[in-house]
Amino acid sequence: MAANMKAKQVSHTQTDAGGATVDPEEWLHMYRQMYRIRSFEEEVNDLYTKALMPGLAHLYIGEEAVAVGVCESLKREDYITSTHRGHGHCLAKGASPDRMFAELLGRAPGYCKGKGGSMHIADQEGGNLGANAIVGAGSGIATGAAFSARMRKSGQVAVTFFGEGALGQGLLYEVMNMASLWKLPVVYVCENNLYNEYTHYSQTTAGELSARPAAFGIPVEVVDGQNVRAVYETARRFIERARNGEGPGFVICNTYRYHGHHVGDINRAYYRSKEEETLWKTERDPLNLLSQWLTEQHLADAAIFEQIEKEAREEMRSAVEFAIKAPFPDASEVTQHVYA
Amino acid sequence: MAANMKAKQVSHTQTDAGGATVDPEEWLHMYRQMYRIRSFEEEVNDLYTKALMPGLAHLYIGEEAVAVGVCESLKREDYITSTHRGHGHCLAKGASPDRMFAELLGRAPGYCKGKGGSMHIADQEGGNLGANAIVGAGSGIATGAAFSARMRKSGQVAVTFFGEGALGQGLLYEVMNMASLWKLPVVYVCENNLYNEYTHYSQTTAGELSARPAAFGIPVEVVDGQNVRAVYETARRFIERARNGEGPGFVICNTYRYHGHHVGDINRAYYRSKEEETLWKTERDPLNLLSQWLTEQHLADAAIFEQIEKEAREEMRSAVEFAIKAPFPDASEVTQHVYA
Amino acid sequence: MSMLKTSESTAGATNGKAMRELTMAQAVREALAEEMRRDARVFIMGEDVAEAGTPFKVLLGLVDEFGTDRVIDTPISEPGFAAIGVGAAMTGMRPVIDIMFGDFLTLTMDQMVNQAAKARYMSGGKFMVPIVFRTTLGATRRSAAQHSQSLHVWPSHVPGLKVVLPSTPYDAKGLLKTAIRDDNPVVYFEDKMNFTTKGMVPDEEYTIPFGVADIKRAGADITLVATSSMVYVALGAADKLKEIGISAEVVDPRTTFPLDKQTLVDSARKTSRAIVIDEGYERYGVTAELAAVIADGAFYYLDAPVKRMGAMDVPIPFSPALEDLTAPTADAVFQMAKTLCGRA
Amino acid sequence: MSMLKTSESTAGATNGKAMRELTMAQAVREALAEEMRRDARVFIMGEDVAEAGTPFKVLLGLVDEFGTDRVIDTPISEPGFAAIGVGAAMTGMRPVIDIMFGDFLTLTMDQMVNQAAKARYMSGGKFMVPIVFRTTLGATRRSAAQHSQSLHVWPSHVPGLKVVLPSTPYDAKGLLKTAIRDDNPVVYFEDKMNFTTKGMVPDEEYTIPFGVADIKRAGADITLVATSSMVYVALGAADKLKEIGISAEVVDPRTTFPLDKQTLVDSARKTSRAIVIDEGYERYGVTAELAAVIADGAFYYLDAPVKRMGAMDVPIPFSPALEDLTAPTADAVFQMAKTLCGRA
Ligand SMILES: Cc1ncc(C[n+]2csc(CCOP(=O)(O)OP(=O)(O)O)c2C)c(N)n1
Ligand SMILES: Cc1ncc(C[n+]2csc(CCOP(=O)(O)OP(=O)(O)O)c2C)c(N)n1
Ligand SMILES: [Mg+2]
Ligand SMILES: [Mg+2]
Repeated sequence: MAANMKAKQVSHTQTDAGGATVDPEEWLHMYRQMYRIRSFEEEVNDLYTKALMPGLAHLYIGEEAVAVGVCESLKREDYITSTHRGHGHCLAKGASPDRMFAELLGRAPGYCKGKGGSMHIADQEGGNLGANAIVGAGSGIATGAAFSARMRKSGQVAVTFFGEGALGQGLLYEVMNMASLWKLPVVYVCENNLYNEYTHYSQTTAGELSARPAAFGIPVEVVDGQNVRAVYETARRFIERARNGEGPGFVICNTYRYHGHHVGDINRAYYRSKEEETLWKTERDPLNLLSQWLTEQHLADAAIFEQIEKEAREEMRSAVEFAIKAPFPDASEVTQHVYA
Repeated sequence: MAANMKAKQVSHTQTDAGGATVDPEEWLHMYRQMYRIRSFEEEVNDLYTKALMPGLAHLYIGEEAVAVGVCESLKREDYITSTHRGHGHCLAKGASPDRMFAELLGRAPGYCKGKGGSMHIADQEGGNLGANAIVGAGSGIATGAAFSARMRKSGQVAVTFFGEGALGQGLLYEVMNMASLWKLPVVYVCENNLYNEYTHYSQTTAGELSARPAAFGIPVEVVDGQNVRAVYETARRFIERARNGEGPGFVICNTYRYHGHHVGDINRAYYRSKEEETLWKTERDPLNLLSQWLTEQHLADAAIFEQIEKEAREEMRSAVEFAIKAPFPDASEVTQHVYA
Repeated sequence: MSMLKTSESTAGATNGKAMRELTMAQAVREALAEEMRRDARVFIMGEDVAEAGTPFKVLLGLVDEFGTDRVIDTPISEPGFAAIGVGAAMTGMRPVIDIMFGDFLTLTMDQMVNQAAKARYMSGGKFMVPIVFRTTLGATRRSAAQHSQSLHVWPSHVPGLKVVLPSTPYDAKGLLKTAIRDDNPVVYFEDKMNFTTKGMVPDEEYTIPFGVADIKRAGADITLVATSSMVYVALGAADKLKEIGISAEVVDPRTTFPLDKQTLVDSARKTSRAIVIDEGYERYGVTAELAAVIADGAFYYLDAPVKRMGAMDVPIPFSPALEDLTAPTADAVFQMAKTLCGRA
Repeated sequence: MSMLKTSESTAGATNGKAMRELTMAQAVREALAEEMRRDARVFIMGEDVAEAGTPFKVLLGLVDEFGTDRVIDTPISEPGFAAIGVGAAMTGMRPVIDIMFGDFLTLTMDQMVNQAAKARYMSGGKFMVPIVFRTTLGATRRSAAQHSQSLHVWPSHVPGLKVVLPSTPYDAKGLLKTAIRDDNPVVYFEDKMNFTTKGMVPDEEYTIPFGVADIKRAGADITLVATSSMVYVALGAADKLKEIGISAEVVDPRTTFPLDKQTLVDSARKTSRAIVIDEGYERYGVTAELAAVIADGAFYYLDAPVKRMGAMDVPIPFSPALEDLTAPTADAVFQMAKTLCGRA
């Protein structure tokens, strides 16, 4: 909050690349959101390393600009569907970290009462229809949510996030076809982080990525997924278009995951080089890119960023604290919620 | 055979549209093949009408130029996979009508011992890996056969026939992606007869058909599926390309089925007009188009066509005779061939 | 087989009420129409469901009343439109997803099993997935191996799903209405050989609860538990058994999940003999569960082992000469029952 | 649990032969390597199978010996590469298709069931489909509802498929070699919690025939039929039962199809009591078939009903506090066995 106020002091309205008018405070808000995700994920890694977290988790570090740039263009009642790498989407759509950590630790106050865990985290009130551990499956559910929004004339839009690996799943083409035929308010957001687990996407993906949605008559744009301003601007346009009944859109965000495929994927040399990792971290970091730009534009200074970061770290630390202290679900929970 | 000899008499080598050198006898052979398919299917319809055939069948009448134009470019050891509308493909790939009719009537000498029927007719020795009653499924099997041919360095090519309805199945995109990545010797032949059962394809297919294979880096051509010469010429090029290790191809053949979706689909007015049907039958008939062209080119005359037709009808009639007289499989067959 | 037309077994519920004779197809259509009138959230989606009314013509006319916004033709994309159904159900709609042939469940298992069946549990009770998958089972239609399977045991295995197997027009209508109103994913199987089967259906509205078996015919000497069209096979066998003085009770579970174990077990305890009959493949099929439940629950009452009669464990052959051998028949059930009752 | 390391049960076959201790993962890898050396038609296809050697690292090193032409990384397209496998198998190759998690069988059922399982029958015996689908089952890995299922009953239901559930490294190797040499489609399930389980494996080559149950421990008072990792649960229970003077026989069917009914029934006839234990969901699961087979075959010998212990009928929950409640444990089997033997 303090940072917000400082931002206000230096604020004057800016016109971004795409011509949209964005309040500088909004950019700082996005910085905060990205940093919160990073900080959240660092805590997750820490919990894993300390053997405090059951199972595994897929960290979103490096990809923060995608979730934030897209979700900032959504209303709370809009829908998203997410992936195994879903913490970032969940936070960006407005979930609170304490209940998220509780979920990751399998505790009762978790968003899903501890029954879902990292790969199934959902936040119904916030419009997050859930992470999904079946690659590509979220695209079907989001298309269905868009179909429902259209039938209910609710004005809602659905966004589905998925990795470029999901381009391998036939389901995606089936639902894109129907979304296009029926002009459904859905936006497909492909996070191209170069790898399907341990395999480079060029080994798994023939032709031009962007030609695929285009083949179904869906407009597509490729954006720098490390530049939150670019993501925001493109997503906003597609989301508006969808909301106005003009049909689906497809955004390809070029991005990178800094960590392993999951927290246990430590030795990565056999599939990607340290140099590549370092290059992305140093040259293409979404937080750095935004803070540099804001600084260059004299819209913020180091103190503001430090303040934001400090607050985020504190927030995450106390959220972890909350989760660690939270109780496990009662044994009786095991048979509940199988049926409504 | 008699007709062949006549053809020889008038023969002089022709250069077709695409520059390929085709012996006129070859065109007459294709005429014969198309006519054999038509005659076969008319017998099938007759068997159905007389309640002599168990179940239903999907007639290929009107689409003969596709199967024939493509299969004439294949060697016997090449593979095809086929569809619920598969009699034409089976005949064009060299199966004999007597064993085909026997199969359709569920008799012991049928290609599949009567166990497959119309929707599963296969001819292993002739390279027909089978009709398939799951829309789109043949595309997977053909891609696998192409993969196998490549691994075995056999020089074989696989062709998969499917209706435009199969563009709805995600499987097709999954296997096209791999075929393209791995440059497999497979050719996808889409028979666009305008209808998925009782629904016009424009209601089920977004965007440009030809953009779909193109999106996976697969060369595609759209041809007049009623013009056997055009089909032949295009298929031949794609098949050659595939055989030479240059990867998959995709041919879209615009065609039309004269009869109902299946033999029992009699009242069609609710989904397509009589005028449309008449137009195709009178203006776009593949047999007429070829015979007209051959006549114009002075490569054949009415007597030749009549002779071919008569022979074909006789062939089919005696094949039906054979099938009707053939025994049903022995009861003990029911538990055989579940396992090898 | 009188109760098939008079719904004797459900006479209690409909006693004195006005009834009409309907086919299964008509009963299904009526259930859909009534629920669509009642609840604007209900819609139908599938291949050729609108003007064509499906290849079986079961839905004929619905599009005229409800329009193409609520009776929606799809591309041939079973996984895709099943997925759209799941997403729509999670966000306030009540889809009825039409899977033309039960054999195509092979294509929709992920949507049914990993998505629809689990969304509620995985979210700790946050999401509801009120979706109905309407599909078929049953052989002997000369449709061969890929259009004749009865795969209902697969969803029956899966926590989160309910599975309905109506045998009469009365059951078909009442159970389908319940399925549509249920807040959970339901897989509803119609035997495609029974669409023209007739039976009495009340004029008045009614629903039938899940998990309540129906005694289609009362008897004392042997219990025949039968599902879907196998109810008719069992009733045919019961007729023949009566002729030789054996009184067979025919019990129709109507839903494989929830399963009315009590009624099955009670009947077997009473008669001390049981045969279970279902048109799914015998191995690891529905007959295994039904037999195991009875063998356990009626252990101390049984005079003979519980016998199972499912479809022969072969892909369904096309040739009528072979296909007819694969499904249980009234004769076969009769023979088995006779033997079980110690009458060589 | 000595026989787990010494393969006591198979001592007859390997008596006096040189043995080494291997993990399940090593045994699987060895089987694959041997068969790939032996037969150039064998290849492996799946996601991250080459350099990564799968997420479970089971295939590590194979690509070094056989190259990327025979150990092939695919896109994330389970239906697609399963289909390519089927087509390749029909045309002379012998693919081993790697489905990373058994939960993804939802995506490949059409290829397994409508294509692979039926091609031979539908063609009247013309085609062979010698393909192996290698996949996983088993919970308690904190992988939650979509990565923890044991769906092996689905293929077990389907004529045309064979289904293998190895429990020890010895069985894993011998059965996988048999699977690869089999001319039919085989679905081979490894419990992902057992990859590091050790056991003795002969130096010499061997195969294990399908349809032959293995008595993992001989006993007289009660039969525990257990599959896959449940064999260890049963052996743990047997240890405890021994302490109170109950001698339990542990029978591992090893293949659910073909199923060695005779050995199961013989054991139950001998002990007169049986519990069947399998990690699939209990409802309409493998335990139903095994219980029904025993209840029928040993009807006149049983002193108590056959009891079933499957996974709890809930989507697998993530929280360890809940997940551990869902799978059968040695304690629970012990209690059930005690009760069944009339020892309160
Ligand atoms: C249908 C399916 N197949 C395989 C997997 C195993 N798996 C989990 S994540 C993953 C890679 C996903 O890559 P991508 O879609 O690019 O997402 P990223 O992990 O890069 O964010 C795979 C293969 C799965 N979860 N679902
Ligand atoms: C997966 C699947 N879904 C639905 C069907 C039912 N069905 C059989 S043919 C057909 C229409 C096929 O249309 P198209 O592919 O264009 O082929 P055509 O009949 O026009 O030759 C449908 C929907 C099926 N057999 N398989
Ligand atoms: Mg990726
Ligand atoms: Mg068509």
